[in-house]
Amino acid sequence: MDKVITLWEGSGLYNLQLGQAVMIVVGLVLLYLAIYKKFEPLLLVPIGFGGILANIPEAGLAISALDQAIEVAKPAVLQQIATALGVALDPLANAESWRVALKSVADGNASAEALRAAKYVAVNVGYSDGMLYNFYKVAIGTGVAPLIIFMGVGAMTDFGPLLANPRTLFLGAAAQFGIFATLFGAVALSSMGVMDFSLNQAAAIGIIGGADGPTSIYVSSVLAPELLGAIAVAAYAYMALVPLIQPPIMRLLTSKKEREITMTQLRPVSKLEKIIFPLMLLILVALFLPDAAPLLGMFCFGNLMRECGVVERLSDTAQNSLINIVTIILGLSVGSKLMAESFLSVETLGILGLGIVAFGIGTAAGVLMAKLMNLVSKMPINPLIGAAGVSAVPMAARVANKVGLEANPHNFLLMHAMGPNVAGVIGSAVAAGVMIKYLG
Amino acid sequence: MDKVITLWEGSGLYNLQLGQAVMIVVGLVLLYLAIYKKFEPLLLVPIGFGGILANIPEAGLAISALDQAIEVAKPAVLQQIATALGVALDPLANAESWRVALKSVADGNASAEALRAAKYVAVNVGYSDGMLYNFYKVAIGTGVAPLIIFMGVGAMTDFGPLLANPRTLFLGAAAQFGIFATLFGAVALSSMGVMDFSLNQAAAIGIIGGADGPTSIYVSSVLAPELLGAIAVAAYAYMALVPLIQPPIMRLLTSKKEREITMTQLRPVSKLEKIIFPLMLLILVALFLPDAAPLLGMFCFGNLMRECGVVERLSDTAQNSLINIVTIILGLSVGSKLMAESFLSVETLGILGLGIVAFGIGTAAGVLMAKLMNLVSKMPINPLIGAAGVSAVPMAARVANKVGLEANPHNFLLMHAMGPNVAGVIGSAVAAGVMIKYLG
Amino acid sequence: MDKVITLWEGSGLYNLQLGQAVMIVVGLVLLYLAIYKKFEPLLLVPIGFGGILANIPEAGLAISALDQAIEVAKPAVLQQIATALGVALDPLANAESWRVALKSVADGNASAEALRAAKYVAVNVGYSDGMLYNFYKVAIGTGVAPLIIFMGVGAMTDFGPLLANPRTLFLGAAAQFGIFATLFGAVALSSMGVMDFSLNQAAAIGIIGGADGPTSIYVSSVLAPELLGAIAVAAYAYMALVPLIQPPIMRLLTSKKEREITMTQLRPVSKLEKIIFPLMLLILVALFLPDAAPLLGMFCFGNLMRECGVVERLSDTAQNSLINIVTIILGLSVGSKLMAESFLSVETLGILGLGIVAFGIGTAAGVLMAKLMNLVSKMPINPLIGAAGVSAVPMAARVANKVGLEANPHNFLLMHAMGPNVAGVIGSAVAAGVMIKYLG
Amino acid sequence: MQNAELLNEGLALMALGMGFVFIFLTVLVISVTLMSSTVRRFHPAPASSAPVRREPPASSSQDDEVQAVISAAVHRYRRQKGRES
Amino acid sequence: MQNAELLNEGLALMALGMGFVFIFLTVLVISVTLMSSTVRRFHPAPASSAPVRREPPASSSQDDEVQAVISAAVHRYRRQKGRES
Amino acid sequence: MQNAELLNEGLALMALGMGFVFIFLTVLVISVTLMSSTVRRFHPAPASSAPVRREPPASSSQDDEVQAVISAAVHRYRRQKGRES
Ligand code: NA
Ligand code: NA
Ligand code: NA
Repeated sequence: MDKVITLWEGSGLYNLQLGQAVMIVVGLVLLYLAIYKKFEPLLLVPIGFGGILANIPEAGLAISALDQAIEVAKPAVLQQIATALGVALDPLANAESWRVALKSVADGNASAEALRAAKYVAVNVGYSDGMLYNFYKVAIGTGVAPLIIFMGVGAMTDFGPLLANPRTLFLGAAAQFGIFATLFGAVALSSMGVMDFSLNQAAAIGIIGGADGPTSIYVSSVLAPELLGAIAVAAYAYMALVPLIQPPIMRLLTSKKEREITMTQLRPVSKLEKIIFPLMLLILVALFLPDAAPLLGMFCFGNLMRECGVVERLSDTAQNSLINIVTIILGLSVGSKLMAESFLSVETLGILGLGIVAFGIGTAAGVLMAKLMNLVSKMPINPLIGAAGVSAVPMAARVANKVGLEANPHNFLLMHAMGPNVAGVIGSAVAAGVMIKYLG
Repeated sequence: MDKVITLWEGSGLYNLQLGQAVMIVVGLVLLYLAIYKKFEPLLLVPIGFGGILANIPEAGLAISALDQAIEVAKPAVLQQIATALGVALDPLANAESWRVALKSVADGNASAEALRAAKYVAVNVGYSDGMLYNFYKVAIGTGVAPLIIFMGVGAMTDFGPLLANPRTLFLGAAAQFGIFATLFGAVALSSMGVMDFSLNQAAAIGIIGGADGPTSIYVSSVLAPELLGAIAVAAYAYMALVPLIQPPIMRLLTSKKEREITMTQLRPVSKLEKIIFPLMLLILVALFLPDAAPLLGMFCFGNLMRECGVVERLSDTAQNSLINIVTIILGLSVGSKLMAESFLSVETLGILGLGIVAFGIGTAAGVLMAKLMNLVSKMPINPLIGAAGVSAVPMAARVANKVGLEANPHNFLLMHAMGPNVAGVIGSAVAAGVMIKYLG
Repeated sequence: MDKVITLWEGSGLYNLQLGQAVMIVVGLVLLYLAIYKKFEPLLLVPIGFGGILANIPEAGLAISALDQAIEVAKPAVLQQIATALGVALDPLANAESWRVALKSVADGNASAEALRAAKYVAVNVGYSDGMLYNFYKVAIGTGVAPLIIFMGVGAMTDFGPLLANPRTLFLGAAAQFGIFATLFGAVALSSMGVMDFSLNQAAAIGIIGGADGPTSIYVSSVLAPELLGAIAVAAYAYMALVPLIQPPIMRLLTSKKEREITMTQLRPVSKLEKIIFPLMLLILVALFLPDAAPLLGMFCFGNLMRECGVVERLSDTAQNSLINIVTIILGLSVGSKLMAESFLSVETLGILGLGIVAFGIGTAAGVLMAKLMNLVSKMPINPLIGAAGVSAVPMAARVANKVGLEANPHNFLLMHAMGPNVAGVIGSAVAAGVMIKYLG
Repeated sequence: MQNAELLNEGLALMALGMGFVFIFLTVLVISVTLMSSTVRRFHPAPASSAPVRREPPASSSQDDEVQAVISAAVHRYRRQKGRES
Repeated sequence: MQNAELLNEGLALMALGMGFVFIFLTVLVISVTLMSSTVRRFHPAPASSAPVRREPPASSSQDDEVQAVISAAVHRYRRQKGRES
Repeated sequence: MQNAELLNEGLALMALGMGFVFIFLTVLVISVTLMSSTVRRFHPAPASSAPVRREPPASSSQDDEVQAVISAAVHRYRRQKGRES
């Protein structure tokens, strides 16, 4: 009978907290969006599922052995942990208050030595690091997963349109205004006391406006890991919403005449130019912004493997099995950051709100930049392709094409929009480098 | 000349112990069974080969740097290690007895700090962790390899037949009696003093009856890592022997009339049901048995990727390159547990004996459950499909089909047997969760 | 304005050292050779690119968090690190001299405990291990990457020609003379004071003559990690140069008559022989040279997977996605050893010089051995296939075939040369085992 | 652990484990049945959508697309062959 | 951090970041333009060498099995294409 | 290490290493020869089973390449199918 009670008291239903229930529903909603609304399913299916796993009561899949022990171990074990951490537990208080005290020390100012000793206690009595916790530590904690995904993205990217019309890089630059405006917005909200974001957190939130999943994850893993879950979810969700967010802004800022502008066909680009480009970009990064070297270095490496034509085996693997494997692990790892206690807060709402603002401002800045360039240059640019500068490859380019076709059914902008589209990837990575330089 | 002697004294032939020779032969036998008898070759080829590697004298592929140093280092190094471990070596004894003393301390009650210091000594004089030891630590020690394989299995599993006839879940439940009866058997043998299994070990042995490789490996890595080698070998070997073990039991417990029962064709199952099922199962696990969450969570995740239809890239990778890579590493890791000193014992014989009993009891329980259900229900069930409840996917279902065809050449049971077959996978994972809950 | 200065002072251009600039050019040259001259592009593209990444000023991609902190942190942080390391910094000296002092302690005789404390300081102020540093530690530091590549090579190797004519193993043995002669050469240069190689370093350099990438990397990671970059580059570059290096030597040592020798067609080899061969080789290694067990064990494992015919899934994965993934990581890891400070030295020139000598001597030894065998045996051997004994699979065999065709346009030596070619792989691994036995 | 106690523990675990497996799977049967009937009420199953996965359109190809695929396959095959020789 | 200071920091970072992004991409535009014109001077582009990768020869054939294979390949090809576009 | 000693060590290692490589490969030659003759006595080689792996039917003509590709694809397709059933 004792055993039956243990079973019941160890069940999820008995231990389910409201926050966890809410987060499980959030996970299901993400899965619904991914599966039925096709919101970036490659990432949101693993993220949503990982979010559910992370919130299973008592399972502790997303926490370390020590946190697990502090949360559920018996009082005797808690006392051992307290000794290891050098904490004096109030003998009159109950176990729950001990847990709170231990948790605050473990998360806070314990020395490396004390933490190691406490972890040793936890492991010795049978607790182990949760599966998602391990995934996070290896995949995101070291930064390797977003970098390998970026390599794969590089191996899938064709810089031909950009090389044929390098001026489109300015559009990719302008669209990054979304990032910095949002950063300033987050800071402003904090100074007004509405939210409570540090400068690092504001920067990590701003990068959502880069519309680039791996860049967002990489930056927030460096600057604000505590917000990573919300930031990644916002980044991918809004990338999927690009076809809804962008068109109204694009129509608002352009006349029908501008949207009808036809662009001259792109010149063919030689293989040699395509090979030199990633190397040139790498050298420029090395000379001017070493902090962007991990991101852009891996991106250029992937692209060089694609274009050099002598390592097709490796390029294929980078675009397929390797990126797929890493995507599964990365998605589950991000999901591990959807634990109720960190995700369910007013900050998350702030992030979601600021994220959509970032997309909007980026879109507007890209369009306006294109109009500005039309003023100073003779070669006409359809301002719609400026919106593609936010990246969200290839969704934003398709949106530009679609809105263009509405205005002029014979005007295919897709290839022209691919230029600013991939320029936006570079622009966001450069912006990420600047932020890491100052705040990392 | 000195060098030639060193070479000879460092050779395998000079150092070969009887146990190692025996284990190399065992490895060759496993390879023979895998290659010529087609005994689950995907696992038994790597396991058998890993077993041989682990028993190469002096190579130390399956042990840590510290163990390696204790086994083969010079006396001066042994003394350094003794200092690090805080052991006083008897100056009059010979090196061999020092090694024994150090080994017992290192395996036993040394503190984390002392072990770290001793390892540092070993690494500094040039020893390093063996390759198989590293594989084991990463792949099985963290639990990640069996979980990823379970994800792949989920991505290969079609729950259609089960959803079309959910009652077959009862057959999958009944067949788990093999697990628990064997657990009790192992405990009984220990109380009678025939063997010496702890409750944890008994549970790990019982799970062989689940006929599910990754579940067996996962459970024994948690509850009884010292038996993992024997348990994994037994589990895979007996899964391959299902066509020999099951038919006599099935014939014994059924009349020809029962074996001739035809079952109504399964209704088609909609895509939506298939998508909801893994999520529903996950929620039930979260509510009622969080300890099964790692296993069933990954299984459901794989299945959801398969069924949702929007992440075919990931599903393909989970079913192919990812599961293959992990299988290679997992097999070699399991092989590392076939070292002579731990494998060659009477306990291994006990495990092999109990394992086959587990399969037999599970088969019988499944068949009898089907007969019982025929008593209380109108919709007839051919009792042969009950035997498929032990899992061993898809072998057991094929066996049910074959035995059914013998009785009635027009009665195809394969699809009907797939229901209990995959139900058995769920049942074993639930049983594993219960055991980990109490003993983990 | 402060911020702009920070940006400039943190830029690569401001911090670029001459050595780094040179190494970036070296990396570009390697990429040129790989892409336009097809010099082993699968390895040299990642190595060259990794070399550039490793030399990006300030990015610290190839160094640990602690080294990174010592190189660029503020004086206050340096003082913390000094405390952790137990170093007394001269208060009158400038920060640069502090960095030098700390670096020498960190690389030198600091205790494990002190290093851990210092690393903790570095991580706490925000430094982290560089991406390439992590890759190196995991992929090469543990030895796993070269071993997995060797497994893949085993899975791609057909031992049929060798089994049909086992005498060709002697040619593979003879060609290893290049390894040992070069070892002796390196030692001789050191005794003459021209270079300064230790015995371990000499052995690692010699192994270049084995013409086997993964073996070279594995051996030098064990014996002389500080030379790994130069050795790997030399090994792969010279393997690509085999068609230039070998023919003159082959023509010099053989008469036209000898080059015209036709060889009898190879008998068919049964599947069973092919399955037994890797197991037999493994057993011999186990008995006579356990130190070669990791290399040859993984090689035999790959080959068994290929030949046994029951694990095609695993064999395919070992030959494709797994080896490709590991190649990418391994190449970048090797590139991390192309940092200016360690690569730009007279020793690198010595390695490059000795490496080409090794190839030459190995080729000559193989050819002369074939001539010797013709003296004592009746079955004629075309001495050209002796040159294939250096391995460099399959390049060297093709060279033998080509030079043979020049002498006799109807004499196809390719299949005959494959025997010594794969024998050379075994020979080099055995030589590697002997060296590790004595010096490891 | 005493022999008798060990035996008792084993027995208890057997009863509890077997019981829990049955309860859990019973709950699952009920849930699945409810779920299926709900789904089938609101989304009546489209004729046959069971295990027909990966049987792609096929049939009336013979056009550019197939041409392209075959040539891609030839290419891939050659590359693969080149890799192994 | 004081509110005003935080605001100032944010403003400074915005100006600096946006400025740097523009400078960097301007340098990139200039470099690309120079590079392209150099390349095109010394290696005049061979008629059309743009995105014509993976289009090797082809031919025809029939029967069921082949049909099935081709359709599977079409399927796989389309999926792959979808993935990259 | 003294120069002379280093030289001696190098010489010794050369002799020993080269010697061991030869001895080991000689043992391997003997073992292989014995193994092969044993195998061929008890399992007389079936006509030709040598290096005929992955060389699908086909023959030399214009569309034999395509034939080869299709058979490879059939093979791959079947394997994939087999794996899932
Ligand atoms: Na962007
Ligand atoms: Na089962
Ligand atoms: Na060699």
